[in-house]
Amino acid sequence: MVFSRALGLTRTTMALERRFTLAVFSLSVLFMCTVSSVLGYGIRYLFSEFLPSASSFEKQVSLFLAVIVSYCLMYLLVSKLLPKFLPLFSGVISYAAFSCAVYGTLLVSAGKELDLLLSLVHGVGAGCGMVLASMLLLCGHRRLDLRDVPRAFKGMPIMLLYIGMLSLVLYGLVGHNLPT
Amino acid sequence: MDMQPQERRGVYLQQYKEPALSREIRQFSNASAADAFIDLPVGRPLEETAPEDIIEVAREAKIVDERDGRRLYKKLLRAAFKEIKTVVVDALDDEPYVSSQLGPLLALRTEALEGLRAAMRATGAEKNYIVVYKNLSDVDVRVPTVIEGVPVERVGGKYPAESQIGRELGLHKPYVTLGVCSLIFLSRALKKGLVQQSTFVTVAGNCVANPTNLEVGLGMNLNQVLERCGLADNPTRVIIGGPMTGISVIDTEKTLISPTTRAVLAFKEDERDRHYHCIGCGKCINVCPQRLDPMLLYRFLSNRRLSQLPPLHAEKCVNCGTCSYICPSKLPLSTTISRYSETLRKEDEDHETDPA
Amino acid sequence: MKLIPRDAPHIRHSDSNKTMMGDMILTLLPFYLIGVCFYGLRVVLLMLLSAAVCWLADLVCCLVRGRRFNVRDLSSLVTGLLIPLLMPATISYGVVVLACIFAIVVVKHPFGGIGENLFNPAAGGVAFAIACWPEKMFAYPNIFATIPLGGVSGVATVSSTAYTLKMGGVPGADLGDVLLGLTPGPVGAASILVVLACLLYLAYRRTVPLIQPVCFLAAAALMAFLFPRADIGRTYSVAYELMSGSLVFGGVFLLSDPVTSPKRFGARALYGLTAGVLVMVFRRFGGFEQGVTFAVLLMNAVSEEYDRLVQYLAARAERERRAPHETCEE
Amino acid sequence: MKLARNRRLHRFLGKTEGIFGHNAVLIGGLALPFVIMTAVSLKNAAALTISMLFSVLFGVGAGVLTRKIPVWLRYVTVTVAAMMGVTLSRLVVQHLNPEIFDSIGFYLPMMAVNSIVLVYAVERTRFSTPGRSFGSALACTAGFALTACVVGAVRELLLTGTLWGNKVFNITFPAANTVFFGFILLGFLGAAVQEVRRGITLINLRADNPTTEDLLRQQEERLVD
Repeated sequence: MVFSRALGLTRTTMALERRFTLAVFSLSVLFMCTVSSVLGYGIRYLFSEFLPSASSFEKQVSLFLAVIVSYCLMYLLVSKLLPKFLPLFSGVISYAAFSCAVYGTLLVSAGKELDLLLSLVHGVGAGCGMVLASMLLLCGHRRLDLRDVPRAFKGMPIMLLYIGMLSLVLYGLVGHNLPT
Repeated sequence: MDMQPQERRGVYLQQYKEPALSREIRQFSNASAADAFIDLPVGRPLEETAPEDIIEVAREAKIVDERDGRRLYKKLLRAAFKEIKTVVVDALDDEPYVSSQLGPLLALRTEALEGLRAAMRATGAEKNYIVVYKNLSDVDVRVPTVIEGVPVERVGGKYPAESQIGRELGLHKPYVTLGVCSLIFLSRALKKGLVQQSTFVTVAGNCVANPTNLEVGLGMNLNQVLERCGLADNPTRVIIGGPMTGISVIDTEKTLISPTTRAVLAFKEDERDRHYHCIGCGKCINVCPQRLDPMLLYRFLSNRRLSQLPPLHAEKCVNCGTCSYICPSKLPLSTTISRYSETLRKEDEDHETDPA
Repeated sequence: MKLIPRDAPHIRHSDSNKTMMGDMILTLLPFYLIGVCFYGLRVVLLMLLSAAVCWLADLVCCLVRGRRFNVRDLSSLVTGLLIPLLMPATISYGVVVLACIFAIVVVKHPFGGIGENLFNPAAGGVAFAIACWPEKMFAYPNIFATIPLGGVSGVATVSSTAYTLKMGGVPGADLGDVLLGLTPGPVGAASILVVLACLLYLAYRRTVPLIQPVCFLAAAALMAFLFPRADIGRTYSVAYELMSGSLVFGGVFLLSDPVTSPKRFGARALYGLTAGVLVMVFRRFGGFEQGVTFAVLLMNAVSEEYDRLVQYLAARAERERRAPHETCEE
Repeated sequence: MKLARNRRLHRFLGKTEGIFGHNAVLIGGLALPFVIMTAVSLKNAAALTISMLFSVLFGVGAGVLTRKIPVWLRYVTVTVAAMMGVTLSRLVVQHLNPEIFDSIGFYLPMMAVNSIVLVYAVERTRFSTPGRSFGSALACTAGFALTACVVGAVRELLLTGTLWGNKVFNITFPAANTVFFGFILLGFLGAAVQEVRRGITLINLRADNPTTEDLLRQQEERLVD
């Protein structure tokens, strides 16, 4: 997902340095993907029932509701269940919620017209992929810290190159058909 | 996941102990130097000498243990105080070229054994070993398994073995490790009352014409010693001590032979094959006897990344130089790490001294 | 006499980077010899071209970065010799040049040059070439076909055994031919026997740790045995999988690059095993018939994690059985 | 050290913060997916820029207006407003090129959740004045536009040899619109930007160093005294 569609690559994803932040981030992304994919399926179902004449763009926009709803849901859950972590969670959560990964997952499953179970599976899979990707990025961070990278490439550029190589590998796995 | 956790790590070094070892030991000292004597009743048989007298003789004779440069009588006193059971005679020249302990042990074995008995009487120990190096493949003389009833233990072949004696013999504290030469001088002192005025030195290296073990008078400079054995070529580096841990000399005129000088080596090598970058072959990691990670340590230290240095236990470094030896990129690994570990130790001492 | 003080130790091991890289080059040259026998002099031209391009690119990058260029550093030459061996003999010169430039300028130097590169440059360059010109990369000439030095438009090309396996078909090539490398394929995929001989030499010279390629091959063979892709016998599947394409070659020469592989014994074993499994996964599900380079790149990305894991486990084991090992210097 | 010029330089750098200084995409790593996936031609880049502009304007506006309510709700309001902006921008974009939506696809609605909006509309508006937050957001958008256009132009040139639809020269490099190519291109662009910025500062610092003639003159004066 990240390496093939470059979704969900934000500064937070890049700058994940501590394992705990990574854990929180990945957990919330997973949650968001799962819940919002279900909600998204509901919204698509409503559309197909009541106004099938809607253009794809309107559908896509309305899918955004799912993101918002599930975000509020997660926020309330966190604030109810473990309020003392809230200050620590809140920043990460919002980035996780409104990163392109979640919404992109929704849109992809909408484009593929998946049914409920499939879209759920797709959401969970996308979340797991996101987690894996951020773990890869984390170990990339760790290793690149030690290298004496040229001055110009320090920071973001070398991370971009690193991700570029990984996506080259993924391209080798996917093959000729370019994902867009 | 480590495959051989118990096995000692290190490197097998080519031992260039020949021909120095098989030649007989020559005396070499200033003609002016006259033998000094101690004013104590000496020459009595060992059975009638009290342990205190032996220690007293050792002190008067100013005998220094060549292993660690400490006074023999102090070691004996502490050993007697701690009522140790075992005396380990260290004839373990684990560094290449150096044979200034094994040579005297084989040549002057009677004196060495007398010294050993005296030391045992002084400390009240029952058991005793003589420790020699196992990896002596290219030595012409054969080392016996028993020397006058004293068992000769062979310590495993990988360098460094010096610091691993106790582990190899499976000994437990307390035991005392004494150098052969100091025992020889002890026996001389007890017999003739001689003060230690010389020490055994191996003179070798690829620039030395005929390498030998010399008994060199203290206070002579390296030039005399090297010329005594003849220089085939003028060396690029002259070392006192072993080739792995020795100190390279700046001025051979002003450097004098001390009781702890065990070897004088003169080398000439080409410096061109240097200045590589670490290629991360991981050889240093697999040879470090302390199971450190020299590659990572060096990378951190050379990049000045001390702030984010993970716990790599640099203070455990014994400065054996194995990592630098094996490194195909010829990096100064051991020097960098040992400097850093020195600073660490200093900091610890400071913390201990001022707890405020 | 007056001397310059030097750091201990005063004797060094005879191996150096130069000798290690020299061994690599020495073991790579026989493949070119075989290539000349099979495909004619064009192979030599490819070799010279790519070696020269890599060396020059390395030189230029060093100068741009303001590093002093070490002439004894042969690693770029090794990269340059590796790249054409993973390509068909009919590959156009432009592809080789671009692959070499990508390998040095993108994969090697931005990460810090020799010793610091996270990814194997040769694997990166070849993967780039495959991703950009798959149709050129997988069209192999017949053995003993006469290939002109210049344009190769007229040369009839066929698909390799690996492609047949990828399509799930039964490879028609005789097993003996495959064993001797007498089937169309990359220049370097000459004969598994030659590769293994080179591996033994490298292991004897301690340039390559033997454990890593062995685990790699074992895992690949196991995968081939468990999940044969074509409906041929399991043992035949193993034979064809291992001998087709550049699997063994990549496992020996790309995977065991000291810079990008883990350092500890156990880590190397695990690394090899995972890489072997991964290669077969890439071959089966991947988009291309040749999965070694991609698998190697992916493994390079995580090699240090293996080291960390092994170190952690070793430390824990050490903590569990803590024996009094301190020597007594009273 | 002439402080006046220094101050001028820093004012300039501060103004262009987000364009050269800390380019939002190249150094900040914001809104990467759009540049990498959809900026395969100059027209796409233009479309991206327009919709990005709209979404940022609306988002920051919403952020400025709803400064009082708790943060976690502001994320919602801001993104909703940004979505409105994107919806409006759609009207403009389709004048650009009708079939552009096929190439951009669902990345256009996704503009609403891009991280530039999140960062600049939610975080930066919290403690700074509306004017400054608008300014920084616009500068950041300009940086995005610049990067997108450069990447789009390069990829279009390599891909079809055309620029804004008209032929420049005929080469075809099919791999130019793959993801890894985008990443690597961005990496090198980022390196170039960092190097340029460093060069500017370095020149500015070096400019005041005394030349050898100055040193000699000073010496002579000292001798004369």
